[in-house]
Amino acid sequence: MASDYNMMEMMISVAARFLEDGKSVAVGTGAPCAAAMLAQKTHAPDLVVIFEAGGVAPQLPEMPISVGDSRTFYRGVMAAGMVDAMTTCARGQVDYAFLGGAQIDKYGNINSTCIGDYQKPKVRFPGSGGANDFASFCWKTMIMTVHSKSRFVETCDFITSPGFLTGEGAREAAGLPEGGPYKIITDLCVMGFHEETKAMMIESLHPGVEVDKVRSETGFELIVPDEIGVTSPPSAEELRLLRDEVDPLRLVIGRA
Amino acid sequence: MASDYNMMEMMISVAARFLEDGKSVAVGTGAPCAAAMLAQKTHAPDLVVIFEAGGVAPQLPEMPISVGDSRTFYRGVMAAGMVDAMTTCARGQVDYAFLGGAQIDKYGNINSTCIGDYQKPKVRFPGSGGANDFASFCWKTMIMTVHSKSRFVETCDFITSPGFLTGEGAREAAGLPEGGPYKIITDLCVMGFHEETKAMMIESLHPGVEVDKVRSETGFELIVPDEIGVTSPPSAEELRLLRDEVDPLRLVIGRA
Amino acid sequence: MNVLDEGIGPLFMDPDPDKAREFFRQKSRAMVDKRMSAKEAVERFIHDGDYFATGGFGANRIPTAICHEVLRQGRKHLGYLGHTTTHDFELMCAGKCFDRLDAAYIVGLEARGLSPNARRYMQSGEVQVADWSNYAVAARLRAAGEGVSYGLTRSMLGTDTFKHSAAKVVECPFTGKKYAAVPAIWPDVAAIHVHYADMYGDSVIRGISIADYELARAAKHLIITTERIVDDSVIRDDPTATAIPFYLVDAVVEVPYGSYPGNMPYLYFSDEEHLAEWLRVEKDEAEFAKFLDRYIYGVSSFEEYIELCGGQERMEQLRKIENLVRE
Amino acid sequence: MNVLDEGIGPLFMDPDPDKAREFFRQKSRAMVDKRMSAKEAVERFIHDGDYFATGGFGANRIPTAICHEVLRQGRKHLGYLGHTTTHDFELMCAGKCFDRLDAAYIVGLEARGLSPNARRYMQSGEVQVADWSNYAVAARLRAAGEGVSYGLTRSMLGTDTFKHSAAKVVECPFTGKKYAAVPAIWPDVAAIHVHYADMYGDSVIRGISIADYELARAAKHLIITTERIVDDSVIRDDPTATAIPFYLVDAVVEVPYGSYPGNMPYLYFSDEEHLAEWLRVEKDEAEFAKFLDRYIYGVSSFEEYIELCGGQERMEQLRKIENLVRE
Repeated sequence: MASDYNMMEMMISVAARFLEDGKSVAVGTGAPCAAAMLAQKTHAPDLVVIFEAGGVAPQLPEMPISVGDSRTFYRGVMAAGMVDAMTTCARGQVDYAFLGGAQIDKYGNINSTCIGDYQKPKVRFPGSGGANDFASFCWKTMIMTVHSKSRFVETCDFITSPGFLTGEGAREAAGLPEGGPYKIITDLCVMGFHEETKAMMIESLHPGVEVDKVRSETGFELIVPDEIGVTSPPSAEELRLLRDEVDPLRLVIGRA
Repeated sequence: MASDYNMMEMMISVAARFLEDGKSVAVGTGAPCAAAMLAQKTHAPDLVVIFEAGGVAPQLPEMPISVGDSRTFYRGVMAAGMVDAMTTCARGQVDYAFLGGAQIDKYGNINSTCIGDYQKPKVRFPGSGGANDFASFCWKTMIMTVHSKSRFVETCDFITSPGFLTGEGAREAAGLPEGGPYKIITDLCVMGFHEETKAMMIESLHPGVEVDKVRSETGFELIVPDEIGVTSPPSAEELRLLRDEVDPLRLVIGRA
Repeated sequence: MNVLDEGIGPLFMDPDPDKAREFFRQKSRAMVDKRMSAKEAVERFIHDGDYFATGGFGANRIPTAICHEVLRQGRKHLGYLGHTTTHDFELMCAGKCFDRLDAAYIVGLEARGLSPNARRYMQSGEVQVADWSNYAVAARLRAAGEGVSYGLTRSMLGTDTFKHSAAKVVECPFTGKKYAAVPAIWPDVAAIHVHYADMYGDSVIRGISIADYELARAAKHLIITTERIVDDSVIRDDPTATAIPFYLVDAVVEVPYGSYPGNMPYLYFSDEEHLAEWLRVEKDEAEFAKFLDRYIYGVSSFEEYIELCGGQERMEQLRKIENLVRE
Repeated sequence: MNVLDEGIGPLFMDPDPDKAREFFRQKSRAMVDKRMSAKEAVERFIHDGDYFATGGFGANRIPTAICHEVLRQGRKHLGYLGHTTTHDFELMCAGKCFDRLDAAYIVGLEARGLSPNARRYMQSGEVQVADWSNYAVAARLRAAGEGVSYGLTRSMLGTDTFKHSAAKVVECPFTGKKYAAVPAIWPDVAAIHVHYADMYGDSVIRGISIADYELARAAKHLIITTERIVDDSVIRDDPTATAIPFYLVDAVVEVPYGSYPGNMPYLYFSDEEHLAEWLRVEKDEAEFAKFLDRYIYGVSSFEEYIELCGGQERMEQLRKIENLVRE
């Protein structure tokens, strides 16, 4: 087991392991893309990568800067368009998607739109982009983020993309298809969602992290099961692949 | 004035004259296609020809056999698909369309589906194909047909494609966009529709044809204005173009 | 939902998008070798009672080899999508393969005339039918591919085509305009013929796509027949050209001249003599039965059919006609 | 029509398909020479108060030259479609050109960070905003291109994105499923950058089309900027490749490097240094004003801008980056 990994490497390695072979994933730039690439190079060679602007199954020569740049369909099997990418999600053929945001609540709802008053916001963020669509359509959505109280909030200022909304039964009531948040991977732990209440719960703590640390960095009551595992850190092979093949320029993983 | 024309040449020449330059027309195989080609070679070089299967503005090397064969996009500016062709009509960018059918009533409604009981018809025809769509979406639809009592009927056994339905205001009430039948060109006469009632009326009689002949070949009461013109027969130039350039194999116009 | 009017036509397929999603959830996205024979593709993916659809436009870029196999393997009680169908429809009627039909264009062969046998079958009362317009069917397929349960069109309104469809009239919540809401349709299986594909199913169509883009995305199972199979590097060299990605595809069948006797743009024109022969022999049921025995039931593969129809020499003639080579 | 819920966001454009049809009825379909300069195209087709949209995806295949002209010609009070916008949005904010905005992706430059000036503008309260998802906007454009007044999506449901949109929740007449009905949008004018086009406007895009297929069919007026103008025989040699036909197009502007500083697939990569410079200078309003004077207001054409940014030498570097030529 390598000990000289950084938290970005940890998060990417953990995320990669959740991506099953023969499935498909809608990715953005950066860490999600790295996770998908790492999965392909380890246990999931048949993982299909789809970009929202239309790129399908590229042989990525390097990290894209944009989900619509030419890398996203470099030697891909198809360079389609946004409608094709999004409807592929809508009809149930995309298994995973990665999302990000400024705020996340305990049901996995995400704010990437604004802080403060909507019409004259204190801070304006990009808005949904394709995130709301992925969160609505894909079977399992994941988030990789740093763990802090300002990010994990009791109530989002604005729900840009749906998690489980208000919990059990709420997606169905709103008319959303089956799906929803699957895993939240932070620099402290891996979290999932309670099968019934759909509230966020700790699944494993990263090596050396205490439950209290997670609690203190979370703005709402987290479900803490009696038994919590320890997240397996990146293996030597995962690190090698990440550093040598996935992100040799260290644009995403930085320097360990 | 040439006198050695046949009725197909007459009908095609008349139809061609109704197609304005700088406009667009959705055509089928045969006579409509010949009319469009003739118009392009006479007064309407900028007439855009669109086929329902997706061909746009081909340089037709010969008459297509099918509205989806390779001639329909031969050196065209775009080989698209049916959705593109039909939505171009739906959003109002196709001016004319030609239709055909086994029965036509006085409001220009057309039957190309069946005679007799629907579930076990006496005669089954192809059905709508794209005709209902053209009749619904295009601004002005035209029909070229032989004139007979069995074809021009009081009531269609089945209304496949809409004319003016039950007359004034009926298209609007049904939810159809503005549009509807424009001209009916037969081997006896040219007919239009009354501005208010939307019922079929004679506009001009072909040379040598009497009103009574038209009446006797029409299964409903036709509006006959006091003044009826005489249809101009094909000019020598129209005949030359039709025979030498549009349809040199005489597949559509036959032998005069 | 206020429904202002509704057709009385039968609705053969469930337009529930969540059931379709559940199906697509299970469908593999693995990039594996999907090459097989037409025989195997039909054995594996077309079953009695399935709802079947064919790509192309009548006698242009149609999956003839799959239709022949459906007849040879004696498939019955299919549902069938009669969308811009001509020779493919003629084939399905020849085998009396279907008893449920969504009809938009059937029994005709465009400028060539009407199929006597298809008319007999359709006039027999044996087939349960709903009528639609061509665009309405395309909109149904498109809705399915979009993962929604209905699409909208302003065509069909006010006509018997609407009345005998399974569409419903709804009102726009913004403008009050009326639309025919047409139910999404996810065919159980479709066959589409393409110019080239790789062994995973990534497929390229040259020329008009007709409604095959939509059909490929709506069909639960998809059989691709292709003029030739290419290395996937050919696909990856020009991903802009790909019309159908591998994850939609279940079977890839290499069938040179696979649209024969139909037209394949850029490669060969339709065999008008053979198509005329079909229409001629269909007039007499006994003669037609012998004809079918000779050309379809009595051969074991599409290659044999091509040989019976003149083989390479005839194909070369059709290539010249297609490419306007005057002799 | 039963409306189950509706967003409170402003609806900037009339979704009446018959008004759009009336416009398109009048629009010429003549195949005429539409070549003109960016200056002329903006003078003729983009007016104060118009609703404007840009193609591409943020800093990929964007019509930069048209955006610069909009700033130089001082267009104000535009409506703007903030769909997958990044550098184009940054430009529109730099000129404070719009005061009505449909936002799906704005103020950000993806992995590059957020635009300080765009954020200032959006936080000023001067802009009336509705929020949407990317697909919802694509569905709005697609509906417009289909000649219908709304489209359907199951995204946005249950969220504040829906609440601050102008969408409405409707029920499927077949299944009872809920959908966000999104109003069709026909922008007054759009600009799209393409790889090549003929002088009539027939245009080819290589690589992903993003939502430009839909935008081209929705826009009332369409300005094409193109890397190069080709003879129409090039188009007619391969009509399968055409994404945008001439009858949709009002102006054809030849602009080599027209997506700079954005990426143009196969031709040149984005100029990350220049884009970073934008983000840096935007932090200080005075410095940003000087920067804009230097690069946009102080030049008379896009060609001058390219020269200021390093001209042919820099373009050659970006070509090598795009094509993975390692030095």
